[in-house]
Amino acid sequence: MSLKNVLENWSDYRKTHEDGGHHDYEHMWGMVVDLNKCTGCNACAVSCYSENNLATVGKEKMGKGQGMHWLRMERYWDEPNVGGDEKEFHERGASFLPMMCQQCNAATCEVVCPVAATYHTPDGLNAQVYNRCIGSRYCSNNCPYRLRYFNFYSYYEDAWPEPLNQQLNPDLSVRDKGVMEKCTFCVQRIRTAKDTARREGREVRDGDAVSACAQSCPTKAITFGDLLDENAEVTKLWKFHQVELGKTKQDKANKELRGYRVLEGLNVDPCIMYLDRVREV
Amino acid sequence: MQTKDINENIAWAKINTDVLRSMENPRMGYWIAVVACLLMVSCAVMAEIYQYQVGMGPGNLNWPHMWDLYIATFVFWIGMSHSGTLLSAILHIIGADWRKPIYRFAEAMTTFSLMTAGLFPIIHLGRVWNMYWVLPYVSDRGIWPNFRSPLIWDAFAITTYLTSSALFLFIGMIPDLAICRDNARGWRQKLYTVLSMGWQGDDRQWRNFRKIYLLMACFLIPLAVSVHSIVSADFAMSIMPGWHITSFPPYFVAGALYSGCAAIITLFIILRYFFRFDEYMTIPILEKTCKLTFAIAMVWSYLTLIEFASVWYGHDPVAKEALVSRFVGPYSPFFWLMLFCGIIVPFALAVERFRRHLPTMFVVSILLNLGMWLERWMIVTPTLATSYYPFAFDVMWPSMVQWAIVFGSFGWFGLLFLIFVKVFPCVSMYEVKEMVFHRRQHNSPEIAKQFHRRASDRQAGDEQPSTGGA
Amino acid sequence: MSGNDINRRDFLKFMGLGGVGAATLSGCDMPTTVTLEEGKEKVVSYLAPEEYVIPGIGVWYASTCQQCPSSCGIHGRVREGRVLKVEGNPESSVNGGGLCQMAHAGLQSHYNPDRLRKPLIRKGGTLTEVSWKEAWAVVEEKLAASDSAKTGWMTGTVSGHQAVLLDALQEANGSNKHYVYEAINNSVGESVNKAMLGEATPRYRFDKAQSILSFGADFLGTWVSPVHFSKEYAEFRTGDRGVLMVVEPKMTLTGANADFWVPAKPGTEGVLALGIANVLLTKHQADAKLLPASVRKLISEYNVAKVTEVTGVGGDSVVKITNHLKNHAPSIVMSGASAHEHENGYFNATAAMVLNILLGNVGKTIESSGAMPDVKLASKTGSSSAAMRLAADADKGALETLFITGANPVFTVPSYVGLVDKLAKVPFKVSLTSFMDETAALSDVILPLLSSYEDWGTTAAAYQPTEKVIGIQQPLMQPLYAETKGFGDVLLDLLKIQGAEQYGAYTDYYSYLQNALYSLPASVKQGLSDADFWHDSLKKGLIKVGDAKGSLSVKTIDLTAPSFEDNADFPMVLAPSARQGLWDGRLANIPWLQEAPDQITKIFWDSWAELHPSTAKKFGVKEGDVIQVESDQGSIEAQVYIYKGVHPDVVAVPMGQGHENYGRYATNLGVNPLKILSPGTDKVTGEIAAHATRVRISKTGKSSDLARLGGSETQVGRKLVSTVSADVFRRTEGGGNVA
Amino acid sequence: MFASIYLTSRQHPRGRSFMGRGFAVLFAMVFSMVSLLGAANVHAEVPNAIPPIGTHNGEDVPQPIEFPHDIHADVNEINCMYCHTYARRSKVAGIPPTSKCMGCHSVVATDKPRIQKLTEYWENKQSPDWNKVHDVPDFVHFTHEKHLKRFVFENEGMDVDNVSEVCAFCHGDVKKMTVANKTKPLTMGFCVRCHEANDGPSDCWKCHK
Repeated sequence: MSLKNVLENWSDYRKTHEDGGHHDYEHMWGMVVDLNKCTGCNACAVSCYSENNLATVGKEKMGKGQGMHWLRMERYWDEPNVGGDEKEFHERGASFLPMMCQQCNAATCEVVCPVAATYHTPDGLNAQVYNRCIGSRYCSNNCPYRLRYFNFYSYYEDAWPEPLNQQLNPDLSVRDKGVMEKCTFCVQRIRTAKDTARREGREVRDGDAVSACAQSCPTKAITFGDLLDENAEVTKLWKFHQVELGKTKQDKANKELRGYRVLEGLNVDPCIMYLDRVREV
Repeated sequence: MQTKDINENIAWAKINTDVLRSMENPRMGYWIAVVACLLMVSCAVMAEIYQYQVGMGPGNLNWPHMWDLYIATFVFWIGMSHSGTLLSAILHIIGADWRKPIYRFAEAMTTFSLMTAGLFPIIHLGRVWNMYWVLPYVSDRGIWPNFRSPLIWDAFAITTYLTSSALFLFIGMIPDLAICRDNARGWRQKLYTVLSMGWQGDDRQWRNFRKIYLLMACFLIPLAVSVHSIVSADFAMSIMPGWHITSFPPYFVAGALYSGCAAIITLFIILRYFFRFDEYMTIPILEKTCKLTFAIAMVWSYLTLIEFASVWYGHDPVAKEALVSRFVGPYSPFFWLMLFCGIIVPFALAVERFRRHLPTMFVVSILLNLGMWLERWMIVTPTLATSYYPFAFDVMWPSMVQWAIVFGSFGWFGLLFLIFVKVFPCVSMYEVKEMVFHRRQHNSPEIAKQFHRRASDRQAGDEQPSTGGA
Repeated sequence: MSGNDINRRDFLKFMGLGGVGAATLSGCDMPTTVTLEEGKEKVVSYLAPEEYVIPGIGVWYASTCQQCPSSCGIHGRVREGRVLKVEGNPESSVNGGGLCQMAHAGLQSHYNPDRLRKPLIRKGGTLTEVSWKEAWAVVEEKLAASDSAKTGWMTGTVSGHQAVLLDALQEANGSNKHYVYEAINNSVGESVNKAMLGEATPRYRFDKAQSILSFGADFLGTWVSPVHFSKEYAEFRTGDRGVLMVVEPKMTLTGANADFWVPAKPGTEGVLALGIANVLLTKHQADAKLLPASVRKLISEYNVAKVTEVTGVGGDSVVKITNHLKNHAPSIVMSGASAHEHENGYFNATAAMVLNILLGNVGKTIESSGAMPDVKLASKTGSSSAAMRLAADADKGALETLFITGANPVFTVPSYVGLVDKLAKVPFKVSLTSFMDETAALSDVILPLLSSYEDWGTTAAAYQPTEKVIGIQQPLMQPLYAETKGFGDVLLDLLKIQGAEQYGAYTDYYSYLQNALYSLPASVKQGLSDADFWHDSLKKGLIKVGDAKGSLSVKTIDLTAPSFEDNADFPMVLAPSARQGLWDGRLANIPWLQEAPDQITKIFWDSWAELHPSTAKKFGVKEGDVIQVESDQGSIEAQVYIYKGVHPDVVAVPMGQGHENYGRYATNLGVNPLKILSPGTDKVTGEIAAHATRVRISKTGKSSDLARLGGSETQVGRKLVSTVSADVFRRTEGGGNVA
Repeated sequence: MFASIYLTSRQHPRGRSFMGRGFAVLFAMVFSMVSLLGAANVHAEVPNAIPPIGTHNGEDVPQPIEFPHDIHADVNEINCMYCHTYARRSKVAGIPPTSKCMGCHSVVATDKPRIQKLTEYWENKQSPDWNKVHDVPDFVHFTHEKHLKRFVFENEGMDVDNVSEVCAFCHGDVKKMTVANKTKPLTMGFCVRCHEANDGPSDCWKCHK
């Protein structure tokens, strides 16, 4: 963020909290996670590990809460708006929730970074520039979803003993100690998609860029796409479920539609819409 | 029972000799203290080197506990720094002259605690070697820090406060440095010659001196208040329950003055005991300080309760949760201890018998500061332990690495202070003389009359009640 | 892709890490190392690349996953000669674009630092590294000396042309000793299906079904073809959403997704099935004529009261399940490991199938899946009884030579079988494997195989309902280690030793395979020339071999009333649950899978014991306490995880951990429940009754925090996962009005 | 320093007009600095482009074969992209495959020692291990393709034969070298200034990964 940038886009920075972020974006990458389809099988998480050079930190450090799980498959035993917790068994199974960076339009992490290592790209992505990060860790403190992970050690030293390191993805860097990192919506894939499109002299089409989690999901519970692209599957889903960006509370014509955004009321304006889990009750 | 702030019959020469004596030939106790401090510091240094090599992991920092003791202690030291400004600037402006014998070391405390506090944001960085990136320096990359981040405001605020308070300390010392110069030999003389900047104590110098001193005082007061408000912004500007609280700026400022005063009492007693400053750091002055502390303590307690109340009646479920978890959660023992030290203990200050009993006051003041340190910790950690996101709930206890560095910071502060008391007069001689003089003229009208006449007309050669030189 | 082998190999030329493909440090470290010094990094140039190979641009190649027997199609992203990522092959009818975590982790099997790089032979008791030549010389010599008729092969699931070659080899040996062993199998189910419907793996029409009742068939996790069923499950749940009911002792991934999950006393699933049948007949006027009188009689004995008494499942639950089955017809009833692996496992599976018959699902939601046109290529699915047979044969000296590949019986076979001692009686044992494991450690020669990303091969998935395909397994990169060889190549060499002259012509397995595909029937080749067909197959990663659709009809039904006895000193039952991730333990050496938390408990890098709160209360243990689980065969210790997803009489300990010799990531981690299984096999099929072991638990006094991901197990009132009723869903998104 | 940074992009020939007398001194200073930085050799051949400014004197990098760029690119006027053929299609320019070298050198200058060395490599079916000269840190995403598009293929009035001038922006005058060595800093500042001057993207994630 150059000074010029701040001054010129100051109104934008202020606006973020009112309208749904900047709509003069080139793209607005967004996602839909259908909790009715999600089986909690964890394929997305491992896919993320292999795509994004995530280090495995081992039992002890993982137990200490120093792991690097960008996409974490959460599991809850209670069902707040259905009840039945007093039953003898978990009769309706578990509630799974894949949680990756919500790419908020009014991201709380961005404002507090002292060196602007995290900022919003013209693609509507919440970027993290690793080599600019000085590790004040304020962003992670200020993320209501706790979706930012810190390199507490030089994990790369032990995580990829020869020849495991040959699997590392050259399209993004390997992070060293003292750097904050998080889900990037597989920005390297988006970049590739845009380059290819440019090479072929066309616009980026829906499906050109697919995040690793979305691509590997066995039930196709995750849909990834450009929310500014009218014909994109993801846009249709948002429309269908009458969920809009830039709102702290969705006023739906049909109250029964499933779409919702996690902790939407905080006005961070996340770009991931979740669809209610469904059970026979 | 001593009732006067100071004995006005005390000879000015004696004042000089007493104070200067305190600066000379350190005794055994002094060296022991120095060694102790050095040891503490070396602990911290080793810990920091380890951390620098390995990363932030060994401190037990984790997800979601990204901040812990470092930031808490940082806030603590910043708070400590406010006392000096309070005594030297605020009391100076409202003309409470009992401050005069004790403001000097209070001010030194300000500078040194700032120098300690400043270390912590650096220590807590994941990549210390890039810390200069927070400064808006011109680079050919054309990139700048993020001016929206409270951490940047911190950087500015603290550096400003440090420079100005150091300057204030120095300016206030000039006349005394002149005295030292006149009485010192060897390297000391050279040093003081340079530092006293050719102070002769003549009329012009005194006038300018008064002007600038007043000016600095006026400048420092809003600065001090703003600094801790900005520090509070680190928390208040975030959206975390238990941090995002409107009343934080005043709350922090009150807390700062509180811990500062407590620290003054501690040092007051120490100095009085070791340097035999009984005639200058008198019980009545201690009592006044205690009363002041008590008043601030009450303000702070009130703000604390207000904070709880506003959260409780605010009906934000998450914030409420965070509050409740402070009372009953895993960290609750420390929280209750904090409340005890911060709200109950100060009532000892309201009892005259305690106020006049040095050992008691010593313990009390330590307890108060413990409370204030805990307060900072209890702001930082419980919030991170339970905030918006259940999946990230976690209880974390800091490791030796963190403790060592926190521990060492006290050694560092102590070291600086020990050096100070041997190199500079920790009691302001000329102001004590002033104070004595004022008391005298207050008591005997003829002196007053004589003084007033003298003050009104300006004839060269008139003998001025010289405070400098002597 | 060019068929020219030389070019291809060169294309796969591996580019050094220093090259354009560098993914080394992001300078995010000490300032000194950020500065770049010219000439410090090497950049390797190609010798003679193909036109479209461009450094810096990844290319996707199709292959087939070998991580578990269900053989999904994969695409591997290759850049600078290194495979970096795998994704599902959308063309594959098995997984259709999706993949499970185990498949993704195939990368770490391939690049695993503990892979064997050179052959080992036993010299004076210890295994020592030698060159392939040397090792092979030993093999040849031993084979020459031994009676080829006494040559045995123990493999995991094999299919495709490897299977063909293996059969040919055994034929040449004049031996029929081929033990196909899988610890996680559906063997009981298969034999029941075969007996009752005439087809081992019929097709389950999730898309047609409106409700599914599963007796421990973890089809989303470990049953038959998880990714395929996940795909189907998604369809099943969309539109007019189907109802999923699961009956199992411990909550599996499938159970975690159930609308109604209820545990029955282990082993009594069959009785519950009959109970449901009973209700169907009495309350819902199900067509009784579908069942023979004997069965009807047996069913009539199991009224709700009795069922409740035997199974411990409340009458209301029985009725609830029945209603769902009835109201959401058509339905599917499945049964899996936790129901099969009992002494009356066959009965349980049969009872489940009886329900299908009674509900008229056969032919409606359970169809014939046809058969491979070329039976020789079809998959040989594994069973645990194979291991018992091996043990027996080894014991009575029927084996002189034993080749072991794709299986680790020493780890997965219960210790009461005494496999180790019995294998010791086999004079010459050869392990073909990529990793040192418990079994390999016992063998005399270890021949390191190529990883599945370096090897050629074809596979035919055991369960491929919609269309029969041969999955092509082609190298995604050049072999990492020179002293390793492909499975097919080894088979060919062995055949040459046996002097099977028709194989002498082939220089290597690659050429054999090419030839074999050329010689496929013209109908399969769709009139393409050999070369084009070859390239086309490699491009797609699979060959559609057409489909011989059959039809299902109910053959015999034989049910015999089971009997259950309690055991006072071993009051509880051990459930050695399979978990998707480590599988049967073969994937325990993959850091990603170790670090990926278990789906249900969220525990990583460890074993644990699951208890129901009431049980925990009874024994006074709390989460994290270490308990001892003791059977008559021994005992294991594990930390307790307490939740309401397990039967009060059951203690569930997952398989996969507890390796003694399986590389740096798996060794000495957790415990292996299979070790303490007590004797017992299914009466009919002889499958190991793994879920029938009776145990008692006791506190050890030790306790520590569970290595578990996540703080709170509940949402503490935040709206994170909100649940709506299926009726609402059907209103809004059912009946075709989907986004 | 400040001045040189914030005026370099402006004091380019095309931006000269506003240089009032007030700027004279400053300009002189800046210009001297700039010329020190080696901006003297402005490449006029490339239209609509302001070449980046800055020099670096890299040490000579030993190579298995001392490849003479001057003979190929200068004397024989072979287009850079003939050998570095990936440049226009990929992020990396790539080192030509040995087969390409042999394409000519199986007949051309076969008697020269360097060629014989090359032939040796070719016959042992291996390619030389070249040492990397121009390298950017691994957290940087630089693509040759895009830069060539901007300055060559999608550049109004640009003659592809002059592509070497564009290469020279960052690789220096390789034409005049035998074995290439680094003559441009390739630091972030170097990139940023050029991006500002030629309105390249300023988004961090365009170049950082």
